[in-house]
Amino acid sequence: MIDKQTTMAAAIAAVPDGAILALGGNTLHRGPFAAVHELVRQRKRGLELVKTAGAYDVDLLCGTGCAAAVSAGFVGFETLYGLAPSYRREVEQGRVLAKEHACYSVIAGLRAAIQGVPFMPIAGMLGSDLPAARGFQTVRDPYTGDGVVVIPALMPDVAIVHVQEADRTGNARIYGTRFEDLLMVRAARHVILTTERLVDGVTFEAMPESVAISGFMVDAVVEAPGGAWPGGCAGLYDFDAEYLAAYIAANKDVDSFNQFVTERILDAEPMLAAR
Amino acid sequence: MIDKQTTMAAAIAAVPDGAILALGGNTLHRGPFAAVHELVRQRKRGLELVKTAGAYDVDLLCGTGCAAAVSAGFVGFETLYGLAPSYRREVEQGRVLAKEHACYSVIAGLRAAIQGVPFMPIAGMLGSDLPAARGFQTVRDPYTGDGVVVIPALMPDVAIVHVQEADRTGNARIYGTRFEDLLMVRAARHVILTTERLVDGVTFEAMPESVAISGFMVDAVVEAPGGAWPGGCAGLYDFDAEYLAAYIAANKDVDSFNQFVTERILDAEPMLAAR
Amino acid sequence: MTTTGEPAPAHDAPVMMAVAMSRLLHDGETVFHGVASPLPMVATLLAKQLQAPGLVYLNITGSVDPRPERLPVSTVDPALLRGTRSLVTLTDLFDLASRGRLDVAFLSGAQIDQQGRINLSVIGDFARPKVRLPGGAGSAALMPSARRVILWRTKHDRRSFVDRLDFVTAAGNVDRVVTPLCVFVRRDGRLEVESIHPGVAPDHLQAQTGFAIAVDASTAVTPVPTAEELVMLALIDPDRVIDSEFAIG
Amino acid sequence: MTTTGEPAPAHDAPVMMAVAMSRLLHDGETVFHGVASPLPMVATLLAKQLQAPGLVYLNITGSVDPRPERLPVSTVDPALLRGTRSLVTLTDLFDLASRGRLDVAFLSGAQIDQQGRINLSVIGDFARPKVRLPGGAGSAALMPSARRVILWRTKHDRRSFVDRLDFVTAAGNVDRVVTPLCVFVRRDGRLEVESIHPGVAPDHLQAQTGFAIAVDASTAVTPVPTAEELVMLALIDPDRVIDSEFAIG
Repeated sequence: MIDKQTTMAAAIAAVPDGAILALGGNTLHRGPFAAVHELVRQRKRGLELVKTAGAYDVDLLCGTGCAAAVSAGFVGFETLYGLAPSYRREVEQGRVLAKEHACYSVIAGLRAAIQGVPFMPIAGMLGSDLPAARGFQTVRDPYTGDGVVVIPALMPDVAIVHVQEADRTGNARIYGTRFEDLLMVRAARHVILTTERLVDGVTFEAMPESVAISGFMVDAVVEAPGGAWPGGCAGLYDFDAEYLAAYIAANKDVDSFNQFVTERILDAEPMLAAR
Repeated sequence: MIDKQTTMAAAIAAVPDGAILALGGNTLHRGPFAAVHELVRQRKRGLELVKTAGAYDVDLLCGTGCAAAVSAGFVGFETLYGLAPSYRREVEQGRVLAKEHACYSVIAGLRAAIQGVPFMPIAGMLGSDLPAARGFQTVRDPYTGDGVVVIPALMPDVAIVHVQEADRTGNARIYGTRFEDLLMVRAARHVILTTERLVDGVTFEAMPESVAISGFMVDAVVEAPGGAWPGGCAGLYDFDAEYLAAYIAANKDVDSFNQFVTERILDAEPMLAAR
Repeated sequence: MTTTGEPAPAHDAPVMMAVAMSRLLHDGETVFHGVASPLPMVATLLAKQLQAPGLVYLNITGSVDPRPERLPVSTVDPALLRGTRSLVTLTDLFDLASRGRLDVAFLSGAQIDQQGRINLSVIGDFARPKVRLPGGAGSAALMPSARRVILWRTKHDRRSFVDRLDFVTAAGNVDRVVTPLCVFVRRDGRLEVESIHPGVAPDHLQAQTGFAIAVDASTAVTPVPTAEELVMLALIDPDRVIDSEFAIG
Repeated sequence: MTTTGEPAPAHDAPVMMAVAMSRLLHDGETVFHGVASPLPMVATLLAKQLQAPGLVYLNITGSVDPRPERLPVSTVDPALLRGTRSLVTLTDLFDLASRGRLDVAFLSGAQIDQQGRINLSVIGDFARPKVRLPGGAGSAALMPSARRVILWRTKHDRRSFVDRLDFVTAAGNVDRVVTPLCVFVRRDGRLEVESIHPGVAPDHLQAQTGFAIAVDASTAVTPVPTAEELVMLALIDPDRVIDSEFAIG
């Protein structure tokens, strides 16, 4: 088994400009936000983000010019802080393309990629303008003659997933909700894990049933305690309400946003949330 | 949460003649064989069995006239005892229809049922006579124009799955390999769990990540220690080589087969393998 | 903030909505809510304590029948895992709906039309919007596949209840729509006022609604929250997390 | 039964086949076998101890790089779970192959033709067979999608290596075929003898093969198992589980 441990900088350097990039977690929960900060530091450009429901990660990558497109079902800060300000602005001004999905259609596209097929049929979607707006096609079922919407395969070039526990070969435990992380790990060409703690893989042998991610599907492992901050990480820490409120407030204009990014991300020590 | 515990007899009485019946486990491992014995006792007729790789279960249900069709990728006793004698005989004599699958096409059909779509595209299958022999159709991908084989949805009326540990509401742990059991539980209209031991569901709250089956997807729970016998059950007991050799030997003619079934299944105390 | 056990004033919209939504749930149903859904979270927990103990409560965290110790403002929060005995995934929940086994989905819309269709995508043009909204999350998939969809919207005005949607994010099996002013029921494909909340004037309701509705003094009035409902609600949501839905746009 | 460390006699077909199959595996490859596969199990474990320590060993139990304490005769046996640090499902393994990430699949056939296609379905007519065979298991899906397929067959006779299959269960990316008599390599879509096992007469090989092959005294001879291979093989499979494949039809 191969040791895949590396630094955050080295792992993120492997994300090419223009990559289709899947981000694990959901809204403010167990997202790979330390890795997102490193993407900002490395000034990635042209990324197409893939997520079912994004928040700070998608918003920040839009606001800092890293993202060119967003394939997601939802981008916002829930009832906490409302709309995602940078995402909204960049889309409205035409600098970011909103490839709106239905969450389930993100899942369907990932499933097609996982299964090596060009498309995935999906239930629902009837009556929605999304298929027409997004160019989702309908196929006739050869068995019943019925029409069914099909979603094209969505194969991320890179997936970044943050977990609570991993070994150096990429076997990983996720505590709490797994979101779409296991789909992303399977669908992507290249998989980066960031982990709260590194553990000896021997400890997984006692209960492999509890290991969510198989190391052979993983390409790089980064030890990143606090790696979901300023989001939360189940069992370890909540999202950082103060920071997020400041982030939202800083979005009031470009100068304050840039100042916030410079001070709190670019010039900051990679922040490790206390827990 | 509803108490779904019942007796084996009552649980199996809910399997109608003619049902499409999915059986968990694989070859001689963690199959719901006590439930299969009860199907034989209740003289079910016209069952269509669904399994990726079957052995004793499929063979016995064919030999006793319970099964009318078998949708499976493989039916045999591996290198232990070779071909499945009753399955082979009943198919060759036209009393059982072999709806041969490619294992993965069973999975594809179950996936379509799970996802509420009429068909599932499947990679591979090129060059095989199976699609023509089984009537699997090809659909043109509207995005690339390529053809792809699609498998029709395969929705079992009933799935029976044997687990090591379950609570009365159907939450269950599986130790070791899960085979296609989780697909069957989701795809089937009615789900019967048999379990080596009943446990208090409160104990699952400490680590819900380790619970493979969610109770709300389950309709009946039967306590059945030794319920995989004469097959094996990971962590608890191996398959019963003596019994299986005797079973194979009894298949040499109809009389000895009928005698074996009468003595060792119909007239036997429902056998509980010692461990 | 209300206190335990007192009848809610007619204008306590969060309480009125939570109770009205809760009453729409039946025992034994499987019920799902997604992100940004404090009211459905509270309504479902309330129904489970009252008329629907056998309801199966599902949410985007993948917990099943959790018993949260504190209620989170984010409805994706791991606080919603407490007490669950198994975990499913969001994928499982969409699949469940797709194969016709999800009884109720709670969904919302920035705009809702008389057919009960919703827009959560854009104000203006889809490709170059005036306002980019968060997106419909699971609604385009769930609205046609869940057996019953209950919509809720904490604003009831002519910008929310519109004659024409800027974009149809989702359409489907809408059963009821709960607002701070009334409960709509969908009959023959169109929303009708089923009951008007106590203290709301029929004229006001009509004026706030962007499509024609039949409402007058004879319209049924939503029963006020009972003492039992209020006591239980205060136990479930002592910090009034439901108010967070009224704090923002 | 052979003993540790001695060179295998030319007629020790199980050992010759296990070693020949093992040599076809490269370091870093992902390798899968399914049910009824003692020889691939042993060959893969052997390769991992010798030239391919970084090989990823996958099998139908869903274990990854297990270190079994005893080798089971059934290759679905939980004995193959020991030492695994994660579990995947058979579904995962098919998916892996389907998206082009499975390097090697071991498959077999009751009949094999010169194109390397296999029949595991029927002798006679598909609908009303003379002999109903067990079925191709995963082969129809894996043969076209795994990057390399290694076939093995413990009988080398004209009923196994046929001019015409009764039914094409699967066809695809066959790279090598290992038998008790030789190793075939597929070039330009046709099987050719790559090497003949030591002690096997070219005439015998031709006579046992139902399609035309080029084989004569100049044909390469499969290198005999090395002492290292034999020692390691005896450590891995002290009970000669590989012999079980030769015990039955």
